[in-house]
Order: sequence, then structure tokens, then C-alpha cells
Amino acid sequence: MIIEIAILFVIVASSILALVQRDLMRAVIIIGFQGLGLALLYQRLLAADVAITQAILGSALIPGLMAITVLKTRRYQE
Amino acid sequence: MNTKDIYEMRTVVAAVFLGIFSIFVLKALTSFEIIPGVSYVYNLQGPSIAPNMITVILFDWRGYDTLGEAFILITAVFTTGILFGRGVLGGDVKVRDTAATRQPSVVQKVFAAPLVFIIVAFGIVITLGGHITPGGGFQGGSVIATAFFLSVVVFGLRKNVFSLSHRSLETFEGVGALIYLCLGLAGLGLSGYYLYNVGADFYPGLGVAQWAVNLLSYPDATNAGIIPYLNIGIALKVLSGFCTIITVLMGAEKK
Amino acid sequence: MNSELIPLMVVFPLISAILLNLMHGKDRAVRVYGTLAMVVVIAVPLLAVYGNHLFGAHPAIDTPAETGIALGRINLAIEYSFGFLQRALIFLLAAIATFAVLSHTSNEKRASGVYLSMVMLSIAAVSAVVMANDIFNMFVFLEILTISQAAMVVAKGDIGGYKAALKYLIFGGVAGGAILLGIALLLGTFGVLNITDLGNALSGNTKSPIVLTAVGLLVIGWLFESGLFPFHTIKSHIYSSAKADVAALLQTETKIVLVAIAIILLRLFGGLSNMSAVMVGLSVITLAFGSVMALVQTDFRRLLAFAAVGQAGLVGIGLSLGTPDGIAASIFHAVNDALAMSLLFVTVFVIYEGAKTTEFSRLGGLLTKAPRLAFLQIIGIMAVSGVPPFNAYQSEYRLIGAAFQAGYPELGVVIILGTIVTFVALMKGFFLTFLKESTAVAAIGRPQLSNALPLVTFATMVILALVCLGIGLHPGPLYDRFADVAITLTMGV
Amino acid sequence: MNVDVQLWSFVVAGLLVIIGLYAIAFMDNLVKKIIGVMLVGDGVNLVLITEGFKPGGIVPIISEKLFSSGAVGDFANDAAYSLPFALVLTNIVIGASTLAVLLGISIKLYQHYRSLSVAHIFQEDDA
Repeated sequence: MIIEIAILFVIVASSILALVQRDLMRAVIIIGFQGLGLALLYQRLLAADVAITQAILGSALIPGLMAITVLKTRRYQE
Repeated sequence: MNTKDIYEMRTVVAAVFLGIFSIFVLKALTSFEIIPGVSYVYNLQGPSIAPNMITVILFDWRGYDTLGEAFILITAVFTTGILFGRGVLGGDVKVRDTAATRQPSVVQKVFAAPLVFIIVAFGIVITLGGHITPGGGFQGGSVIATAFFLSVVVFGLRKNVFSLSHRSLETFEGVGALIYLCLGLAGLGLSGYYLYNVGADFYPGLGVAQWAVNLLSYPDATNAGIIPYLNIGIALKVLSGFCTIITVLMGAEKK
Repeated sequence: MNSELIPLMVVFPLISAILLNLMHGKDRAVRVYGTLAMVVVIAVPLLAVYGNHLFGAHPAIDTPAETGIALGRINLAIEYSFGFLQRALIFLLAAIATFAVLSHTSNEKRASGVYLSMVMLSIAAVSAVVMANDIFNMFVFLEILTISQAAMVVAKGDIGGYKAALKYLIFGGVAGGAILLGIALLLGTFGVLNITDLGNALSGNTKSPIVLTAVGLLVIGWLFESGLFPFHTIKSHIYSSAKADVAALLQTETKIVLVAIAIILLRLFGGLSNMSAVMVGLSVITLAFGSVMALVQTDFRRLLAFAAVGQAGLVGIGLSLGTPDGIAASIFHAVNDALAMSLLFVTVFVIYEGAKTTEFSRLGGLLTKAPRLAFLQIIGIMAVSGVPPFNAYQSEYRLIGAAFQAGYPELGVVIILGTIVTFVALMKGFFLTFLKESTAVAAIGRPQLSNALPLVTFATMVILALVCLGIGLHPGPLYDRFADVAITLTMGV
Repeated sequence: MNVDVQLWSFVVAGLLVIIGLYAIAFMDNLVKKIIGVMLVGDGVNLVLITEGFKPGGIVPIISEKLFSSGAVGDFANDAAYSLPFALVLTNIVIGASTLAVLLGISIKLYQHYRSLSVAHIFQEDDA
């Protein structure tokens, strides 16, 4: 029980934290943690297949693509 | 009323609507009563096709949705291609080599290459065992795509472990999608229903020829039929799709 | 019972899309294959037999008690249903798409494989949305449609197109999320995804907050996909940022999707009176905003884009009424308007190709330079705004009749007003382009409009004008069958 | 401590959707807006996953022992609801595809405007 609640808290907290960053690279990394939290939560909610997908896409590929975008544009929000 | 006033008015309206929307959604979600529904039937009938229910739903009952979803990824890949060079007037994607800007350190080189191969092997295992264990085409394909990502980050676009050009990646993607489409067409031609699981022959009354059943059944203890082949097609497509997007975005000019 | 050609209407364009993309760069191959593929795309809906297609051959079964579904039988497979309405809409789409493809292959020096593959993807997506009897399948193909439409706008390669596509995709993400959330709520509560089953399960159970929220979310998705009120500026931005053939194709697709999703909503929630009122209200606002904003534009393309959005509101009004007459008249008007608007879009973009601008301040006096174009455009304007011998007259007349019969005479007045405003706006555009004395055009690079009319474009315009006239003179055969469709639809509700 | 995980999971899913919508509506930076689109998708996915969750159930993969013993009916009663999970798999890839296109467009817009601020990019045609 307590694990799920902790994960839920991490998910909401990291979503909000990512959005208030001025440093976009940091926001992208925090969003990676949100994706990882979701993957763990999916695992706890009996969706093993989806957890694997979310772990790969949500914590590696999507933040990676965002990081490329930030590298190709600008790092700090104007 | 000038532009600024209109902008502020819009903001207020948007905020009010967001508030109303939040209340409705939270109210609906907290007063939810869930019934098993059609999932029960799937869980009841699925074990006679393959052990992993999610794979069975994805590739058998709702295989057509999966086809559509594969094509969303393809559309996205084509669109990124259009964004970076292809277009109405012909032309092709121009990818700038990123290796020249920074040399990888020795540690990176020593650790990255074996790691890439391990991840690729892991991805292949996930793909091939998708109908028995958690995993499948999407998962396997995207795992391999992460390996590609890692190798691109460490070794640069031109001289990485895979060394695949944009063109060949697109060809792979087309082949993956065509595998899926043609297995569906095989079902249509042999039984009259698109994406019929010919190899498993779940409804023997449809008059599917025996040679086709033998040809398309997977050499495995379970009766998965064409599901593993569809998995391979999807894996090929997802892997090359994400690799293409990574290549194109990494190769964009930073002006 | 089972027609094997039904899935090919979606699958063949998908295969063609892959092949065309692989051919990108090989000019001849793209031209030949693109043209041949369009022949097949047009032929398949005409040859297919009416019926249902089950994907994966999974039949309907008797419902086990453990599922908790209060229905006797449920469908397991994704189902496509194909009838006269679907045939008409897909044929219309294929015809307009053929014009787009032919004008691309004949007007451009190098045919672009990736662009044609986007056209194919959007054909497949719209066909799937029109035929789908499965709500999640509809969602998946709507997403393909959104991305491929954005891609067709992006393919022009200018910054305005990127901006329009960005807006469109961000809102498309929100609308897609809304649709899926609505689907999730319905799936959790009723346990099925098949639209027929869902409609049966929903009948008499439309008061719970979950159902009301789901209705709201699905209506938001409908509003976005068909460019109605809160999203009308985004749709018009997309139209005015695209090329001529693409804009004609986009607005045809939008009208078809509008009809398709509205029919799905009616089948699911037909008993809900509030939804009908909300949908009518939003459609009326769209009609008003679209027409009035068309009136104040200073650019012909934007004017036309807003007029197209306003006409979509007109289509939405009849469908939202939910009466057989209203639905039939709306579907009929969607078809008529798609044809007439395509004609107008092509004429305006011929002006753009010739003069390199469509701003009224820099246009004028083109009548002597391009008399054929002026003639065709005036036909298009009359057709769109419901002037008698043309087709939209027949459908608008029926639409007003349906509004009166449903007990909303005010709606009839609104429709007439909207039509008049649209007519005035379009005539203003015509006047400023063709009649106003101006030498500005000569200064900005010779337009060569009379020479800039390629054969395919001219033939397209003539054919569209003739079809508009033909339907206007003999509306009976088409309208009667739409009326049958509408009656069977409302019987189920 | 006894908490209803399903209820809180639904609440968090709703919150993710709302946070995402807030970011789309009120944040100026393009990357933040794109993160918002992603959060909306994540929230909807979480709704579907929680719908599929069955308290005290098992992962919907049948073991060899259970299959050979013929207790498929027991498995169907115990397993989590698998249809929503399959839909989520589809939606995750849909979200990733949309995101890739949005990121590509933002790079192109940045190359032209040298800015990721929406107010700056849309300033001339936002009348």
C-alpha cells in the first residue's frame, strides 16, 4: 500500500517540479523520473507488459528526444 | 478592446473552463464502478491461443488497432522526414554528422560497445518471447532503439555501432509494416477475414487450407499462430521508426 | 454477409503509402504508381458489397454472466460496417483526393513520394473513421488523420505552415486525450467498445455523472476534429496555410469526419436531449463566427478558410437536431459543400499561384486577364451560398425545412442569415479580386493568370462545377438515399 | 494503513490531466507545452491502467501449470482486466509519435525565430 502511495506522490511531485524549472534540461531529466514512477506504478497495478513499455519510452526514449531538442535549441527558458 | 485585453480575457475564460473541467473529471473518476466487461471473455478464451493475454488482445482480437497504431508511428516518422528536408518539391533529409564535434572518451568507448550489444540481445529476447512472457514487438523494438540512441550519443551519427543511413532505416521500417500488412492480407485471402490468425486456426470452420496453417504456425509449444511473426514485424518497424526519428533530430542543424 | 473488399479500402492506401515513401526520389515511379493507386482507391468503394466485416473472424457470442454486461450478445472483434452512406462519403473523398494527386503530379516538376504517401494515409484514416463500428479503432485512425493532415500542411515548407501544424497538433493531442478519456470512462462502466453494443448498453442509462462526463469529452473531440466553435480558428489557420489541392482535400476530410463522428455520437447518446442542445448551440456559434470572421478578412485565402469553417457549422446544426430530416439534409449538405468549397479553394489558389499573393490590397482587375477563372469562381460562390440552380440550394432549403419541422424556426432564420453573410463575404472577395480597378498586380510581377491555368486544374474546376450543377438539378437520387440512411439511424435510437 | 490505491490512482490520473492542461494553456515555453501534452496522455493512460487493475488479482499471463490443469475459468476470474492494458500500449506509442513530430516542429521554429516562446512565435498573427 505504502509503496503505491509513495510512487503516486513522486509522480505528481515530479510533474509539477518539471514544469516550474527554468532550466529545460533539468525539466527533461525530472520528467524521466516521472516516467519511471509511472512504470513502477503500472507494475504494481498488474500491467507487466505496459510497465516495460513505459519504462523504456517514458524514462529513456522520450526524455532523450526532448533532450536532443533542448540541445538543438536553447537550454534556459526566456 | 485592444489585443492585450483580448488575450487577458482568453486567459480568464481558459482558467474558468479548466476549473469546471477538473471538477467534472475528478467527480467522474472518483465515482467509478468498474465491471470486467469483455476483458473477462478475452481472459477466458485467450489461453487457448497464447499465454500472454495482452499480446493475444493486441495481435489477435484487436490486431487491427495495432496496425493503425503502427501507422501512427510511421506517419510521425514521415512527418519528421518532411520537416527536415523532404517535401512537396522532392529532396531528401539532410543529416549532419555529429561525430566531429566531440570525441568519446576511452571509458565511454570501452563500456558503450558491449553494452549496446547486450541491450540489443535483450531486445531480441523480449521480442521473440512476447507471446509467453511480458514483452513483445513494441517493447523489444524500443529497447533496441535505446541501444541505437546510446551508440549515437557515444560514437556520433556516422560511425556508430549500427552505421545505418536514413534511407536504409526507412526501408527497414517499410519492410516491417509490410510484413504486418501482408500477414493480414494472408488471412483475408485464405479465410475472408482480415488479420485472421491463420496459423492458430481458431475457428476451423472457415476452410483455411492445411498447408497455410502449417506454414504460418509458430514452431513453439503454444498455439500462437501468426502472433510471433506479427511481433517481429512490429519490432522491426518500431525499432527503425524510433531510430529514424533519433537520426533526424540529432542530425538537425543548430544554427 | 462478409464482403472481402471492405478492409481493402483502408489497407490498400496504407500499402500504397509505404510503397510511395520508399519510391521517394524516383520521379517516374511515383507518378505512375500514384496515378494507378488512385484508380484502385476510387474503384474499391464502388465494387464492395454492403455488409459488415469482422477483423480476425471473431464472432459475436452469448454474454457470460461474469462479465457484468447487461446484454444478450456482445461482439468480440473490431467491426466495420459499410452501407450507402459509407460508400458515398468514401467515394467523395477518393474523388477529391484524386484531384489533389493529379494536380500534384501534373503541376510539380518533381513528384514527391512522401507527400503522396501522406495523402494516402489521410484517405485510409478517413475511410476507417467512416466505417468503424468500434470506438477505439475510430480513435486510433483519428490520430493518424491528425498527424497526416499536419504533415500535408508542413510539406509546403514555409514557417506559416509549421506554426499552423504546431497549433493543430497541440490541440490535437488534447482532443485525442479527451476522446480516449471518454472511451476509458465508457469502457470501465459498460465493458464494451463496439458502438452498437455500447449504444444498446447506454440506452436508458444516460443520467450518471460518468456518462455525462464521457459525453462532454467525446463532444470536445468531435468539435476539434470538425473544426467547430472553440477550435474554428485552428482549422481555418490550417486551411489557409496549405496548398490549394491540400486545402480542398483537408476541408473535404473535415466535413466527412464531422458527419461520421456526429453519427457515432447520435448512435451512442441519441436519447440525451441536453447534448443535442449543446451541439446545436456550438454549431450556431461556429456558423456565426465563421461567416462574420470571413467578412472582415483582408486575405482571400483566410476569407475562404473561415467561410469553410462556417459551413461546417451549418452541417453540424442539422446533425445535432437529431431528426431524420435534419440528419439527411446535413449529410447532403456536407457532400454538396465539400464539392463547392473544393471548387472555390482551387480557384483562389490558382490566383495565388499566378499573383503570388491573395491580399486584397494587392489584387484587383483580374477579370480581363482571367475571364474563365472568374466565371468558374462565380459558379463556386453561387454554389456555396445556396443560389438556386446549384446543389447547396437544395440542401440548405431542406435544412431550413428540417429546422422548422423540429420546432426551431429561429434556427431557420439563423441558417438564412449565415448563408447571406457567407455570400456577401465571398462576393466581396470576388469583387476585390476581379472587378476592382487596380494596377497593383502588374507591379508585383506579371501574373500570367490565363496561362497559369494548367489543364488538370482547369478540368478539375469544370468537373466540380458540372457536378454541383448536376446535383442541384437532380437532387432526388442522392437525397432520397441519405433520407433512408437517416431513418434507419434514428430508428435505432 | 489501509488506503484505496485504486481511488488515489484515479485522483492522480485526473491531476496529471489537469496539470498537463494547465501547462498547455498557460505556459509560454514550447518544451513545457509539449511536456503538458505528454502529461495529458500519461493521465489518460493511468486511468485506463487503474481500470484494468483488480485488487488481489494476478498479472494476465497464464502459467503453464495452471493451463495444463485446465483451470482456465479460475484464471479468467483472477486475472486483471486485460483489454484496458492493451489499449494503453497503443496509446503510449501514439503519444510518443505525436511528441516526436511536435519536437521536430519546435526545432524548425527555433531555427527561424531563435526563440521557444510561444508569445514571440505567434506574436504577429495573434490579433
